[in-house]
Amino acid sequence: MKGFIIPVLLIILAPFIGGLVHGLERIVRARMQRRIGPPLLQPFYDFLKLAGKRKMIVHSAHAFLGIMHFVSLWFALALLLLGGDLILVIFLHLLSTSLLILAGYSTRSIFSHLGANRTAISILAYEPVLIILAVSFYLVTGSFETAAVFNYDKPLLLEMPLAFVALLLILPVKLKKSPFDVAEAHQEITGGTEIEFSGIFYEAVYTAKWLDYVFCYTLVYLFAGNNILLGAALILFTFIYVNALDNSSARVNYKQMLRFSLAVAFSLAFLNLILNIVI
Amino acid sequence: MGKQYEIPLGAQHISLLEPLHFKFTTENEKIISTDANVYYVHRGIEEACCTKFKFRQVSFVVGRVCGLCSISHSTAYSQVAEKLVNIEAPLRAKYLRMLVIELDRIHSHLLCLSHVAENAGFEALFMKTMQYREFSMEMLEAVCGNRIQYDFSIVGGVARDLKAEVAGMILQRLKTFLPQLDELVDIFQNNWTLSLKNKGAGAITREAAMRLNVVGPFARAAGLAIDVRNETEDLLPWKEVGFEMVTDTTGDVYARNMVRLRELYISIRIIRNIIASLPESALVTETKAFPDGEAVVRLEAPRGELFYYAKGNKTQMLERLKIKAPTFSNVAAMVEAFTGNEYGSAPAIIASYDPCLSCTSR
Amino acid sequence: MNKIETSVDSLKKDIGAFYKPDLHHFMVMNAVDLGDKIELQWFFCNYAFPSAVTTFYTLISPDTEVPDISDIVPSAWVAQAELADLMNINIENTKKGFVLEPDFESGPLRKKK
Amino acid sequence: MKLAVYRKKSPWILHYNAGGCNGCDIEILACLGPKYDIERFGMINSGNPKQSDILLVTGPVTKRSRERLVEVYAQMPEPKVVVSCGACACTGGVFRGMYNCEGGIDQYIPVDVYVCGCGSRPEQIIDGVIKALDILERKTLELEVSVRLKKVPVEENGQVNRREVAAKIIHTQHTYE
Repeated sequence: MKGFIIPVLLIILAPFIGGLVHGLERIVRARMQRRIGPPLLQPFYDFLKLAGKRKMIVHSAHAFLGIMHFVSLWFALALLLLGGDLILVIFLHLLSTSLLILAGYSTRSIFSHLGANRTAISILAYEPVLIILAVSFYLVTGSFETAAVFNYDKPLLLEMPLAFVALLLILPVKLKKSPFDVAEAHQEITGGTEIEFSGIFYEAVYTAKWLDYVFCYTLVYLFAGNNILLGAALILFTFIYVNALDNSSARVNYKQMLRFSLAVAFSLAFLNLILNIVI
Repeated sequence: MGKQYEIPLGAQHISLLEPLHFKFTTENEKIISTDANVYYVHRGIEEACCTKFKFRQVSFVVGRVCGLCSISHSTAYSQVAEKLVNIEAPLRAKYLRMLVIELDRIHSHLLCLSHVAENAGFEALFMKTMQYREFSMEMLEAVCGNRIQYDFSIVGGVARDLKAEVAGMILQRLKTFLPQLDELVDIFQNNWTLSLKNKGAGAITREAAMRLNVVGPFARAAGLAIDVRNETEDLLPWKEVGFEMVTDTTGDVYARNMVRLRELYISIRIIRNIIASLPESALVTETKAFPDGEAVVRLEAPRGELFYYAKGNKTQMLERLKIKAPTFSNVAAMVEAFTGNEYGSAPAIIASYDPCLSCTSR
Repeated sequence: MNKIETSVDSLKKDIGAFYKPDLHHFMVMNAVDLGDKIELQWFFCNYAFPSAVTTFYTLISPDTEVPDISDIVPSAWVAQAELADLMNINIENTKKGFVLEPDFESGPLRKKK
Repeated sequence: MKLAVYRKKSPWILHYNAGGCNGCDIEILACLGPKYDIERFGMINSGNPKQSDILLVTGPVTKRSRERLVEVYAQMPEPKVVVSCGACACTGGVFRGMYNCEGGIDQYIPVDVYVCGCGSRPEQIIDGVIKALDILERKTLELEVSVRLKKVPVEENGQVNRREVAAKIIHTQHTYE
C-alpha cells in the first residue's frame, strides 16, 4: 500500500510541484542574468490573478480544447507515475499536444496557426527519440511498464548513457527553452498557440506547462531506477543544465532544430538501442 | 509550391519598440515579398518648426524628433542655423558636441545590439548588454543633466560646460567599460547559436547598397565606405580627434553587429582624445542676426547620415526646414533585404537595421 | 552647395546624365512653397568628395505633373511618396496616402492663403 | 477568497508606442534590464493584449496610430489600467497642436496614472506602475457585467433597428469600491 500512496500524492500535487519548479526556475534564470528576479511563489500569484480576469473566448471549442489539453496531460502524467505502459504514456502525451495544436488551428490568428505548425514540427523532433527510449527501457528491464523501471535495482544511466544524452538534447524542445523554443518564440509569434487564450482558459495552458515540467523531470528520474538519491541528483543536474543552456544560446529556426534533433539526438538514441540489443 | 501565408508584424508587437508595420508574404515561413508601412509616427514637426516656434527654439523641438539620437538632431539644426545667421560655434563647443554625440552613439549602438540579441531569443545577452549600457546613460546624465533628450546643443554653441570631475569620471568609467566591450565582442563573434541566427541573415550586397543609397552601419557592413565623419569639413573636426572608418564585407546581421561593436572602440578613442585635448574658449557665439538664405548640413548620427536643409527669410520664423533622417534612406533597402530569409529571423533583422521611425516620419 | 537649374521636361535627361550609382549618393528630394510657385530640389552627394552637395532645382506650378525618377534612382520612391502627400503635388506613378490618413486635408506644408 | 489582492502581485505589462520619440520607450526597455529589474515585482512584458493587465502608452496619439491604440485597449480583458508615460502621452507635450497629433491619449482611452517627464526616468515609470497597481486592486468586477437590454427590441419592417436599440440602452456607470 505504501508504494501506492506516494504516486497518488505526487499526481495530486503535480501542479503545485510544477509551479514551484517554474518559480525556482525564474529565480535561477534571473540570478544567472544578474537580476534579483520574482518571488518563489510568483507562478501562483499569476494563477490567482488570471482567475479573477474577465473571461474572453474566441469560440467555445477553442477554450474547451485548451482545458482538455491540461486534463489529458494530467492523465498522461498520472499514468507515468502510477507505473503504466510507457508507450501509452508517450501517446497520451502526444494526444494532449495534438489538442493544443487543434486549438491553435481553430482560430483565425496567423500567429496561432504558425505556433500550431511549429508545435507539430517540434513533436516530430522529440517524439521519435522518446519512442526509442521506451524501447530501450524495454530491452533493459524486460517490460514496457514504468513500474518495472521504478523497481529496477541497478541505475539505468549506466546501461544506457547515450539515451540519457539524447534525452538531454531534446528536453529544451519539450520545455520550450532556447535554443529550441521555436514553438513559443515570444519575439516572433508572441507565444504561438497560446496567443488567443485569456483569463481562466489561459490558466489551463499556463498550468499545463507546469505539468510538463513534472513530466519531463520524471522521465529524467526513470534513468535512476530505484535509486532515489541518484534520481534527485539527475533531476538537479538536468535543471541546471536546461537553464544554463537557455541562458547561453539564441533561438534557432525550426529547420535547424529539426535537422539537429533528428541527426544528433535521434542517432544517439538509435545507437544506444543497437548497443542494448547487442549486449 | 506551398501555400502562401501573409504574416503581419506590427503595429503593436513585442519585438518592436515603435509602431511599424511589415506584411510578409511567406511560403513555408520563407519570405517572398515584403510590404512596409512606416508612417505611423508622422507628427508634423517640419510644419511646426516653420510656423509655431522661433528659430532659436527649434533646436529643442528637433531634439524631440527622436529620443535615441536627439543630440545629433539638435546639433545638426544648430549648425544649419549658424550657417544661416553667419556665425561659427566656438571650438570648445564643437568639441563638447562631438563628445556628447559619441557618448550617445555608445548608448544607441548598445541598445541596438541588445535588441538584436533579444529578438534572436538570447535573453541573457540582452540583459548583459543593457547592464553595460547603463554607464553611458549615467555619463550622459552627468554631462547634460538628463538621461535622454539632452537639449545640449543650441544655436551658436552648447548649453552646458564639461566639469573637470565629470571628465575624470568618464575616463574612469571608460576604463571599466573596455573589458566589458571585449566580452560582448567575444559573445557576438563566437556564440554558435547566435551565429546560426545571424550569419547570412538579411544580407545585402555592396552593389545593392549603392543602388539603393544605403547609409550608416547598414551600408558600412556591406562594404560601402560612407561616413560623414570622414569629411574634412570645418563643422566638426572629427579627423583631429582620431576618427577611423569601420567597414565589413558580408552585409548580413552578423556584419552589422560587428561594425557597431568596432565603432564603439573608435568612439571610446574619440572620447578620450576629446577629453585630453579640450580647448579653452567661450561656449556660445552671440549674435542678433536673423536667418537668411539657404543652407544644408550633413552629420553622422548613430544610424547614418543626417541631412538638414533650412531656408530663412530674415524673420524669426524659418521659411522651410527639411529633415532627412538616416532610416529614411534605408527604407527601400530594408524592404528588399528580407527576401529569401526565414520568417523566424525577421525580428532580428528588423532590430539589426536599427530602424528609427520617429526620425523617418517626423 | 552646387545648384543646377533644370526643368520638368529635361529633368530625367539631366539627372540620368549626372547620376552614376557607384559615384553619387541620392540623399533626398525636397520642395519649398514660394507662394504661387513651388521649388523642387533633388540633393546628391559624391562618395569620393563627400562635402560637395549637388542640387538640381526647378520651379513648378502646383498642378504640374512631376516625372518619376525612380527608374534612374531606385530608392527615390520613398521621398516622392512623402512629398506628394505633404506638398500635395502630382508625381508620376505615386499614389497619395503614404504619409497622411485619407480623412486629412492634403498639403499641410503648403502656405496658407 | 479575495482574488483582487493577487492582481497587485502579478501585473503583466503591454507596451504601445502611439507616436512618441522613442525616448520613453527605451526607458521602459531599461526598466527590464538588470539595473531596474521590474521582474522582481512580478511584472512581465507580455506583448499580448489578451493576457495583460497594464497598458503602458507613450507618445502623443498620431492620426494613424489612434485606431490601433483603441483596438489594443479593447482587446485587454478587465480589470485593466492605463499608464501614460511621458509628457507627450499626458498632454501632447511639445507636439500639442501639430497637424497630425491628437494631443494626449486621454482623448481616446481612459487613463488611470499620468507619469510626467520628457522623457520619464525609469524610477518614475516604476513609481507610476506601482501607483497603477493600487487602482487595479480597487477596480471591481462590475466592469465586466454586460449590459442587458431592458426593453423589447424595436422592430421596423420586420427587422431589428439596431441603432435605436443602442440609443435606448441604459449605460451603467463604472464604480470603484
